[in-house]
Amino acid sequence: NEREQERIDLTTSPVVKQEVKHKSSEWARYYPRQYSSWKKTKESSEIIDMLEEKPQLAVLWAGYGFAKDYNAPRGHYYALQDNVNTLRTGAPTDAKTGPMPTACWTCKSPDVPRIQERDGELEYFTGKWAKYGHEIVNTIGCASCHDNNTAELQVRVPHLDRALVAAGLPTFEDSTHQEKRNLVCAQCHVEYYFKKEKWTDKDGVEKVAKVVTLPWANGLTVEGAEKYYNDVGHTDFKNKISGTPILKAQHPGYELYKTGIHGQKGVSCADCHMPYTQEGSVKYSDHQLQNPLNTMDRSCMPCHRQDEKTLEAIVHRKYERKDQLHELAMDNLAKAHLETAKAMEVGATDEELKPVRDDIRSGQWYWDYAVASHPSFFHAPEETLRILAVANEKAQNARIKLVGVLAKHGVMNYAAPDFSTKEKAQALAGVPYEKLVAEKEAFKATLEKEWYKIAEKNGDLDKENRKDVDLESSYFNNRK
Amino acid sequence: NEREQERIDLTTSPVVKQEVKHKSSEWARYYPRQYSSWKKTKESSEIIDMLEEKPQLAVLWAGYGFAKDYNAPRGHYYALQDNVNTLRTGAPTDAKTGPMPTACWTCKSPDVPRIQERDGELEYFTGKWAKYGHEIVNTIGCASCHDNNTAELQVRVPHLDRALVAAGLPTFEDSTHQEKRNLVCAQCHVEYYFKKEKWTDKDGVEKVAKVVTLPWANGLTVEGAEKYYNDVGHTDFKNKISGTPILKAQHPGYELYKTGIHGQKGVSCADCHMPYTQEGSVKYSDHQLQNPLNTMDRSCMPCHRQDEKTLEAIVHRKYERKDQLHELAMDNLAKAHLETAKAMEVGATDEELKPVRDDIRSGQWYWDYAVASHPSFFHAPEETLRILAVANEKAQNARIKLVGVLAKHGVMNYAAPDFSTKEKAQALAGVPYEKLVAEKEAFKATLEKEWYKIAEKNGDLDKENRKDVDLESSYFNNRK
Amino acid sequence: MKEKSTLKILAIIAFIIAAIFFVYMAYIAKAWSYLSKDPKACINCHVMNTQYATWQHSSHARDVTCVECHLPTDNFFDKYKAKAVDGWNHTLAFTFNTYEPAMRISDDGAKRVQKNCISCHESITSTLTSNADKYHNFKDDYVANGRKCWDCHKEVPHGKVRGLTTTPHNLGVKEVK
Ligand code: HEC
Ligand code: HEC
Ligand code: HEC
Ligand code: HEC
Ligand code: HEC
Ligand code: HEC
Ligand code: HEC
Ligand code: HEC
Ligand code: HEC
Ligand code: HEC
Ligand code: HEC
Ligand code: HEC
Ligand code: HEC
Ligand code: HEC
Ligand SMILES: [Ca+2]
Ligand SMILES: [Ca+2]
Repeated sequence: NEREQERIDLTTSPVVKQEVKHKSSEWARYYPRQYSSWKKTKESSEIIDMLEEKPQLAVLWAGYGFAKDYNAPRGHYYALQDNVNTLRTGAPTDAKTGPMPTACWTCKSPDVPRIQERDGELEYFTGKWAKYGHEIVNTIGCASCHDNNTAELQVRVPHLDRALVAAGLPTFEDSTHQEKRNLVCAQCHVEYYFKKEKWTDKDGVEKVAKVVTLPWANGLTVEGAEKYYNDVGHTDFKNKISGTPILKAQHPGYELYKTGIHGQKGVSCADCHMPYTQEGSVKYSDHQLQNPLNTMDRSCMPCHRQDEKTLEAIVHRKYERKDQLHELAMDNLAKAHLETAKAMEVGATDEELKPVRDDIRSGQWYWDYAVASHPSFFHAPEETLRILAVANEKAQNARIKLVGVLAKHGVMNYAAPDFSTKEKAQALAGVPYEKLVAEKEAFKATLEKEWYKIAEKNGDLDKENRKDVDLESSYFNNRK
Repeated sequence: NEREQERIDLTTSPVVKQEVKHKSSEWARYYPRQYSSWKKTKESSEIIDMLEEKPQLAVLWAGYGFAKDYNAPRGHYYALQDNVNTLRTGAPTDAKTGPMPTACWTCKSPDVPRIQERDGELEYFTGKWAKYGHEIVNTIGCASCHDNNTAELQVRVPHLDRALVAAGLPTFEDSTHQEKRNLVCAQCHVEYYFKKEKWTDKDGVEKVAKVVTLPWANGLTVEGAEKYYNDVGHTDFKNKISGTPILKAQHPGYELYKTGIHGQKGVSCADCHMPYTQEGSVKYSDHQLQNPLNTMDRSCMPCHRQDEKTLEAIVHRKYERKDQLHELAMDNLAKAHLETAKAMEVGATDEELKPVRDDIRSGQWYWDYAVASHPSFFHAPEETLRILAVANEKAQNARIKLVGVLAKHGVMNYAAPDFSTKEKAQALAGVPYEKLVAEKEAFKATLEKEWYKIAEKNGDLDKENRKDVDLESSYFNNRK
Repeated sequence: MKEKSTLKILAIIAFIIAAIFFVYMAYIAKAWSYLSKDPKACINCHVMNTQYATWQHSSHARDVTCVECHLPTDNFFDKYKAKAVDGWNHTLAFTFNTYEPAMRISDDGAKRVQKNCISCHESITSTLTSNADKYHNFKDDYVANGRKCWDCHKEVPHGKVRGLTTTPHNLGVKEVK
């Protein structure tokens, strides 16, 4: 009968027959519920400018892209556009300009696996991001997490399996179903760096690829990753204020979650962020990935039968604790950078400053690791607090040494300059903000527009899913 | 029939008819199960000398009793004897000597409420502890937590209700039954100080009582209690090494537990530490208060259906996190004391050192609050980590200032002396260890012996429950 | 071949001994209650009070009995085989006091319950079961790749606090005769 047919349709995975699988709208007719809930990630559109919230950041990241522009994450709907818009990716004028490498697209689009498969992974990872501007045009979608044909969960990028193997963990294929419900997220919500790899293309040209790599060989901990980077001699940038060689941590969301109680007890990302939802007699995974505090009745209540307000208050208290230690560590790190600058000014040598910079480098790594995945205060409250405390210890050790160095050079009672607003902090960091915005606007008026035109012509652009996608950023607030 | 009679006996509270209710053995015939399990607190007899475990402690407490002798808690069976034996209580030679006040008995014996009721609370709190040596001779027992007649849960000492009222909380009487299962513990497992109160006895003599008081007027938090003490101008002692006026925190077990997840969710002390137990078809509270990890099947498994090893590993990880921050804060505080001593030596004034000492005082308060109730790492892991991190921040702030002060007085690169063993640390703290032990042994051979003789004659001594009670301490290990 | 028939004989002997024991202990422990569908039959053993009390206060108390979750419902033979096996195990445990205060369901028991959850809540679980089917794991295939319904529905139907001695209000249960 009809109902039964509906049930069968709903519960067996049709083979997705369309050709352009990177366009999520093509999946809609097979999986209407998942599609329409996925589209709702659009609702989370608010930009929270972290450099306004925590101006210290610009000091910590002086000399690096993050000091220019850095926001809290919003819905997957905006992932691609935010990558294009952020001042970090600069204002390319052709396929070869732009400060950033192609690797930056990796976690923003299902066009990436398509291109990797077509051009080869190393070719994909070679060159500037503008190279693929006209081809990578669809935001995170079905093909990012699902097999193109069977719709089974699938990791579409090879960097995750390589990291799992390095860490001695089962690959995606060998993992349990429940772990797969984490691992599709761990394609992206992980700490990474770009490993330089020399290679020779089929025409014999020597090239250098910058390959997304996860530092997991010594385990998925803050200590393990630090050791990894120190062993391979990696540094992301030199802080412009203090001359310290810095490691940048990016969203080790999966790694920290694993240390938390939910991770320990096998509750998966999808359990909270994609709670089952009932529509009529069908239960399906809600694909509107968002803050689960918006969906507590489905995300928390099946496991915790309790009134939502109480539970929310408990979560909020976790945030407050984290924030207190977050501010302490960040403030002391910022001061340590500025005090080092003073020491340099009055003649301290690199040799004198070596122990200081070692402390700052390590302290900033710990701090960043703890906070870069914003929700770690909930995913792993204890580990987050521990790491922040150690970060602060290191920052303070640097500052103790700095008083001595400064005294030796005749400076007593030095107080670091004020960095209490985004403007002040960016000035200290030497960020030419207005210039960056102007260049970006020029790029958006020209090259970016061309990209979408080409993509549309090639049939790669999912127009339906670009609606209202470009209305907000930290620097244009008057477009709507 | 017999079984039915047993059931009735068990479910109705008989009126306890004996006269000497402070002797727990007298309760045995009414409540044999509770009694025999209570007696088993004797099994936890191991002495863990904390000054050996963490030698830094002697530096932190230089000039205060705790630098002489301080152990981890053991079974209630030993509570009274440990109070008599600790080097902290010195070696009185008559009713008027001995460094400690009567208040020290308060949490060690059911003789205390008896005497408070007989002599009046203020009289009880007046004088030296030796005053009651011959009357307070029974360890924590039935009458500490139960009404003498009905055996209902009862708070027998007035200081708790006064504190609850000050904090704006319901009194014991007005509390829920579940909360009462915490509050009987909160008679003792709380932070306290001795408030000086002038009073006039019935003969018109002016006296000063030292009354056990809980600093709860600003809430049950580390911040609230610090404010309370600073407002009333309280200081427990001046650190002998650094001259810092210090606050001592003692086991805020109840306060911290309240901030933890179990406290938040209404799981009570008795749920874990006195799990219901079955004998035949009779159910009663296990009165062998101990580490619940020894009784996980009854203490944890009813709520957490999981294998015990895994759960224990999770608990252990909490301990490791705490211990890491514990060591950091303690080390830096110890160094701050010793660096201050150096500064004093080279001529720094009290005025120069004021900000340093303010930091040390506050830092040490935070640190002590977090660790003084040993199990806070489990009862309230997040709050414990937060407080330890703030403690360390303050210690490090003191040390930053100290480098400056020392430099001003011409000292560069000062490194504090070694305090890595109990002996070294006690030497720095000026503790005349051998002398203290010798005096104590003399006291134990004379006055203490007399006390029990008198008590026995008066019929107050529960001889059965003094068996093997005096076999261990941190300083006599050759008695058995 | 020879081994096989020895085994067979041994099995038969074992069965006879078991049967005698079974009758004896079944008598001691009123194990015939397993033949009934009435939940009160389970609390012939007070050690089942906890589960009774929690179930009684759950959403499933109105329509769903113990055996509807705990025994195979698909065919007559499985059902009575399970009853016999359980009856035997529980009787043994009860008689010899080998159970622990926080009893836990056996793997086999969990397998059956899960089957029953799914069969009652068929349509609503179809997405889950089909998701699970995709990652069919032959090592642990009975409960949807290790995932049990009550991993999420933690309190269905026996509540959060469940120990022989810990569950509130389970003392009076015995009176429900
Ligand atoms: C292909 C890469 C990728 C994958 C796979 C991925 N994410 Fe994301 N996720 C991102 C990016 C990039 C953002 C930030 C988007 C932005 O701010 O523009 C983000 C944002 C989010 C947010 C913030 C949403 C909001 O409304 O604030 C949540 C929650 C989230 N992801 C959860 C998950 C979960 C859970 C999974 C797996 C089921 C997952 N993500 C898989 C890349 C990914
Ligand atoms: C391994 C996956 C991965 C790689 C590689 C990656 N990102 Fe992201 N990106 C994410 C995730 C996950 C988020 C959501 C972050 C969060 O929780 O804050 C994100 C968020 C963003 C955002 C939105 C929030 C913000 O920071 O303003 C921008 C813009 C962004 N990434 C740009 C980049 C650029 C530029 C690069 C290359 C330098 C890059 N990404 C490389 C995974 C990645
Ligand atoms: C960020 C990762 C991610 C993206 C993007 C994503 N899915 Fe899913 N999807 C999942 C996860 C995780 C599950 C749960 C699978 C399971 O438990 O077997 C799931 C489940 C499904 C299922 C199985 C039925 C169900 O609801 O549990 C279908 C069908 C599906 N997704 C279709 C889609 C379609 C169509 C899109 C694009 C519109 C999409 N998915 C985008 C991660 C994703
Ligand atoms: C037990 C439930 C739970 C699990 C499991 C869980 N999360 Fe979360 N997640 C939350 C909650 C709650 C928040 C919101 C915290 C807040 O900001 O108040 C959150 C926030 C986030 C955010 C930031 C959203 C924002 O708006 O800032 C991202 C990204 C995220 N989670 C990704 C993940 C990933 C990836 C995993 C698995 C590795 C995961 N989560 C596992 C509950 C969970
Ligand atoms: C699939 C089950 C599941 C889901 C969904 C879930 N939890 Fe949990 N939660 C657990 C388990 C298991 C524990 C550990 C305690 C235990 O074993 O009973 C836990 C513990 C907790 C704790 C106490 C530990 C701590 O960190 O303080 C809080 C608070 C909590 N969860 C909040 C939430 C919130 C908020 C959500 C929804 C966003 C949520 N949980 C979703 C299973 C779940
Ligand atoms: C009359 C005061 C008093 C009361 C009431 C009291 N305690 Fe204690 N407790 C102590 C003292 C004193 C010690 C340390 C004894 C020693 O080390 O000699 C102690 C030790 C302990 C120990 C350590 C035992 C071991 O084996 O290591 C635990 C656990 C404990 N108490 C729990 C509780 C709980 C739970 C309650 C309430 C149900 C409670 N206490 C009520 C004073 C008290
Ligand atoms: C408000 C109740 C209270 C008061 C007042 C009190 N104690 Fe205690 N005492 C306790 C508790 C509770 C413990 C268990 C401590 C723990 O968890 O470490 C304890 C433990 C002890 C121990 C055994 C562990 C150790 O420290 O070696 C000694 C000895 C002791 N107290 C002596 C004293 C002395 C001396 C005084 C007076 C200065 C005193 N107590 C005042 C409650 C109190
Ligand atoms: C450290 C505090 C403490 C001490 C000492 C103590 N009890 Fe209890 N007792 C409790 C608590 C808490 C309960 C649980 C009461 C409840 O839930 O109603 C309890 C319960 C009882 C009950 C009620 C039945 C039960 O088992 O739950 C009896 C009877 C009893 N105790 C007798 C005694 C006797 C006899 C002694 C001395 C040998 C004693 N108690 C010592 C705290 C204590
Ligand atoms: C959820 C269970 C739980 C609750 C509720 C709980 N405790 Fe504990 N408690 C423990 C565990 C587990 C330990 C052992 C931690 C360790 O040292 O490994 C412990 C340790 C202790 C110790 C130290 C014992 C030792 O041997 O060092 C004392 C004292 C104590 N608890 C008192 C209390 C008091 C007083 C309360 C209520 C205010 C309370 N506990 C509430 C589980 C609990
Ligand atoms: C009466 C019920 C009860 C008892 C007894 C109990 N717990 Fe819990 N436990 C809870 C609740 C409720 C939570 C919060 C999560 C939730 O709401 O499901 C929790 C959370 C936890 C967590 C996760 C939070 C964290 O701090 O990491 C751990 C671990 C835990 N309990 C261990 C224990 C241990 C060990 C024992 C025994 C010593 C114990 N519990 C006894 C009810 C209990
Ligand atoms: C003869 C007394 C007795 C009766 C009658 C009884 N039980 Fe039990 N049951 C026990 C004992 C004892 C255990 C503990 C077994 C163990 O832990 O090894 C138990 C354990 C269980 C378990 C968990 C262990 C497993 O096998 O999965 C379930 C489920 C169970 N019983 C269900 C029932 C149901 C349903 C009934 C009524 C139809 C019932 N019982 C009647 C004594 C009994
Ligand atoms: C709606 C289905 C359902 C009903 C009805 C039901 N049970 Fe259960 N039972 C379960 C599930 C599910 C578990 C496994 C719980 C777990 O592992 O956390 C269980 C576990 C048990 C256990 C093992 C111990 C434990 O608490 O985990 C016993 C015993 C038991 N049930 C007895 C009974 C009795 C007796 C009844 C009737 C009074 C009953 N059950 C009714 C689903 C049910
Ligand atoms: C014999 C049929 C039957 C079995 C077996 C059964 N259920 Fe149910 N279930 C029902 C019925 C009927 C209701 C509606 C009860 C009501 O709302 O009064 C229900 C309601 C529910 C609900 C919603 C109410 C609530 O308590 O949250 C959940 C969730 C649920 N069942 C889960 C389960 C799980 C999990 C199992 C297996 C452990 C199970 N059911 C086994 C018939 C069954
Ligand atoms: C990953 C977590 C998870 C698992 C596993 C799970 N469920 Fe659910 N279930 C949910 C959520 C979330 C809802 C609520 C959906 C809603 O309200 O839209 C739900 C709803 C239900 C309902 C409807 C409840 C109501 O209030 O009407 C039933 C019945 C149910 N589930 C039964 C089951 C059964 C049977 C299983 C095992 C096959 C199962 N569930 C496994 C998360 C889960
Ligand atoms: Ca990085
Ligand atoms: Ca104090």
